[in-house]
Amino acid sequence: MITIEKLRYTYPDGTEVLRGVDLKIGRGERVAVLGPNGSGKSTLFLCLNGVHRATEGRILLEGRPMAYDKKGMLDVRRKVGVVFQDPETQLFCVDVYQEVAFGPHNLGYGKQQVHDSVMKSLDAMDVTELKDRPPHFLSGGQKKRVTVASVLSMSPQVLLFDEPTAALDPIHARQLMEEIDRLNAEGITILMATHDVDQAYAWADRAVVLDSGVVRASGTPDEVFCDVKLLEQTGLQTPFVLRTYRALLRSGRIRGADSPPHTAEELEALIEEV
Amino acid sequence: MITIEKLRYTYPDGTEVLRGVDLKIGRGERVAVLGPNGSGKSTLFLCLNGVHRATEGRILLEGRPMAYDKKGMLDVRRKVGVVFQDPETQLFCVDVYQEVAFGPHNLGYGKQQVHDSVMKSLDAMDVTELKDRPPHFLSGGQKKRVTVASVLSMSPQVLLFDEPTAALDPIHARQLMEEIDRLNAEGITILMATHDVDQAYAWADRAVVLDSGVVRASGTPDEVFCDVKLLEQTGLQTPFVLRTYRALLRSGRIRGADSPPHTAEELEALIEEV
Amino acid sequence: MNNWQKRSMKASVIVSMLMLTAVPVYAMHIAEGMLPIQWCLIWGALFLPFFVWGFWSIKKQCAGSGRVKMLLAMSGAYCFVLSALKMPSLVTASSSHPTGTGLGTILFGPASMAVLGFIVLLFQALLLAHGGLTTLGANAFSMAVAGPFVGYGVYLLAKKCKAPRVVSVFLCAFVADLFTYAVTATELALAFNNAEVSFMQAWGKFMGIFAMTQIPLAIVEGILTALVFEAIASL
Amino acid sequence: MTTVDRIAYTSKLKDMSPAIKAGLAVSTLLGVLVASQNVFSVAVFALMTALCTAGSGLPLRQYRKMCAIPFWFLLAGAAVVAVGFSEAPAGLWHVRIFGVYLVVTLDSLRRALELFLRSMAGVSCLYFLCVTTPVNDLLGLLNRMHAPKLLTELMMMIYRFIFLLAGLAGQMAVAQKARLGNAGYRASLRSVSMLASSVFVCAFQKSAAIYDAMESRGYDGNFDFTGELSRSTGRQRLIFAAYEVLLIGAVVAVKWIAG
Repeated sequence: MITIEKLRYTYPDGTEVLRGVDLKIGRGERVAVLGPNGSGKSTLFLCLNGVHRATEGRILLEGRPMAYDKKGMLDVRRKVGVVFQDPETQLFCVDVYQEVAFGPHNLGYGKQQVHDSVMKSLDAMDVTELKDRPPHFLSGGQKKRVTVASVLSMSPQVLLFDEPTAALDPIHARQLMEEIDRLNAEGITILMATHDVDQAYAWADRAVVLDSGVVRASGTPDEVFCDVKLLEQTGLQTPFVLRTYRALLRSGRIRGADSPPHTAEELEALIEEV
Repeated sequence: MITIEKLRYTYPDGTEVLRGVDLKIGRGERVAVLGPNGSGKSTLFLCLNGVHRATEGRILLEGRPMAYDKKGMLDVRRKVGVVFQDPETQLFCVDVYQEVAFGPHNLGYGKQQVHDSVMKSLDAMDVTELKDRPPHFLSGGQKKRVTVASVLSMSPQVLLFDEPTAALDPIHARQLMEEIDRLNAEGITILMATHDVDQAYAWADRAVVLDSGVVRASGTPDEVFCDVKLLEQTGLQTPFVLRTYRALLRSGRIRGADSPPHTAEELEALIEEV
Repeated sequence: MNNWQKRSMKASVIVSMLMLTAVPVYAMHIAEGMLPIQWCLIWGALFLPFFVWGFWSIKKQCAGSGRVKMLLAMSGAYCFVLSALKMPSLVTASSSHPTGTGLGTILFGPASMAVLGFIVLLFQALLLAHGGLTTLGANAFSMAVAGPFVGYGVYLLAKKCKAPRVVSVFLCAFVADLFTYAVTATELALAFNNAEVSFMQAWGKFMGIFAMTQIPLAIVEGILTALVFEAIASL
Repeated sequence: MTTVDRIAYTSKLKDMSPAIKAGLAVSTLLGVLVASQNVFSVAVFALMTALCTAGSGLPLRQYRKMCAIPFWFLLAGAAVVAVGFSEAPAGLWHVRIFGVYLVVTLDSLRRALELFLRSMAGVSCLYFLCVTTPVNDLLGLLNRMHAPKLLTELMMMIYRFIFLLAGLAGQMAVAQKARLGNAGYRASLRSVSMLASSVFVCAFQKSAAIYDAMESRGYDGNFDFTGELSRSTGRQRLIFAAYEVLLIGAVVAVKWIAG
């Protein structure tokens, strides 16, 4: 789906944030992007969406290099949607309907088509009844859902989420993660920048560790989180489930499973297994 | 230290956020305040600091009811400091030194006394070398530390933290929690609003569950997190460590400890104990 | 046409194109060092009474309420950010900037704008090197006094004539923008006339350039301000 | 905007007394205007360039980039001044448009050159102040000079809020771009107007939040400059005085020679 080759990006003020990123992402994958603040996660997302233009290297979308002309950008931004961390800076219309219609409108859809895609994505994110409210006065959880709907209405094939659950309470965080899973089940490729190793370990097909603008590791969560040296160097902690599982194995209290548990539920099942 | 009696607060626009809060907090306690968004955590903090004036009920500070005259307010704000969730809206001075000096200055300290308290709290939060920088040159982690320093410089006896680690990466979150523990060790009472049950379970002396403006539960983390019905009603999850510990006990894989483990380390130790 | 003339033609075309591209981006204000010292002093002296008036008006508004002060500061910062917004420009591929005074005037009144505009201009000089310290008086007089007062007058007049709000707001911003530049052209013409070029000729020169570049921009700023105002009012 | 600010904070002369730096910049600026002589302008430009680069540590490349914008703009401005009108062909160069001759004479060219050099010298003085002195030092200086408290207070808050709102506007512009807000002229205009109104709403929401935060630290409606300004040393004051004498002398001399 996406191939990133030797991608470099330097901000106009001279700070080089991406220093040669190489990465391949398959269609329908769930990718967790980990790394400390300032490691380049957000910048990478903006490059993938064409907002930042690669200083060096290139990005291929479905095998074709990204074109930075008008038509190419229209295509890239339709295919790749970004949900930013702070919903505050992503909402700028007078009401929720307009907000969600902004993307489709700019894609040049006809009136009926705009309406249909707006209603569909409002419905998908369960915010239809908010459609006439001004977005600035919604609660945090509602704002977040509206921002997702506003990107969804452009029917993207890839969705980039920057810390989607950071400011949400557990109930809303869980709801949002369920929506994300549902979108993924419909075939949308998901990239998610996160600080939460437990979440990444439980959720992702693939974990990518970014550090100082380069990819330090990319593989299944099992591969990445078993690399003790890597975790130490990048300041990541071992996910809780994995850590406990290992302690149980070491002390011989359980037998090893075919694949290590990834969620609390799986660990619990393993413990209670006869 | 703090006694809250039947506290009610209604915003000028008519929404009643606190509907009779009763709570007692002892000197030097570490209190985790849990509850979904909109349950009244932030409003409670603003009442404790005197920014919002109780509509009904009262707050006693060291046994004396809060006075809302000028002298009383200055006293309350010296004793109780708030660190808000978004450092961006808490920083408004042209540089870090003035930011941290703002509180002591308002307390009417003399020039030398202002200087001393500023330097002391800059040092305590390890941000002395940033003192001439304007806030827009700071990183997220630095901003957070500066906001803590700016409250610390008023030598408060109680510190209220609203989601202190929400926007921080794991390394900075850990550092901040260490600083908070150090302040607590020096005798400062800490209240922390958080969504993270694992953190609350591991850290707090007392967990308070707020829901729709009333205190649903207040007790040791063991008491609160064992109340399955409460957790269900308020949408809180069982902390990871507790859940795994229980599964291990149920299946007879470990013997019960005197007190259940609260952190991953404690659980690991328990598992590896002979 | 001989060779020399052809070359001069080419040169003049290049020079005027240079002016067309450089002027709208940077001509918001008179640059540092452009005005002779006597004109710096004169415009400074003319601005001063408006500044004092605005200052007292602000002081009265702020009395006893920190919140009002905070709102005024936020408004000043907003005017700065608005004036630094890249505005899609009709004339060339380059973008240009609104003056932001039209919106500020309707929201906060022309008297407060004299003070807020002055602070915004000072920060533009210090942070963006737009305008300058010695030309602060002249720039403040055109952007923070002349534009806002005339724009506000037009706004009141349009309201009195029962014009729809969109139209009054548009006219206010449009006129405030244009009048700012008309006064700037006057300030330049007063400083740069001599035996060879009379005041009227100099004025014609500067106005000619501003008219070419600024009328379309003033229209865009008017539309923009009307859209923004409608959006704010609908909340 | 952030760039100039950042340069000032990394200047080698940052810790020099802001009074001395501001005095130096403003007095030289006035000298340039009063003298209004090419030799003097060029000399000042050279001096300020040296102070900005070698003195303050700004790389020459970056200084050149900073000077490029005013250079072209002032060149264009000078060109406008250089052009006069005539009914008949005259001067060094002329062109006929709509029945009048646009002419450039030796005199007008001389005036244009004088204006250009004077302005570039003025800009270099302003740059010296900008790249060596952070804004908060200048605000502190205004405060020490007993500027009205309300004014300095407003300026301090405005300075902070400019960066707050500019950050907000910047993030919002990126979010709009990500949803194709810049596809076409009409979409761009619509986007900018939405951005402007959203920043407005956010500004007011934020100002309420900031006020709460200020109150929680005991704000009672008055806020003072509490920072410390670098004081000048005796040696610096001596050098400054000598420079001022030299400056006045040079202005008088240049005026006298020019008659």
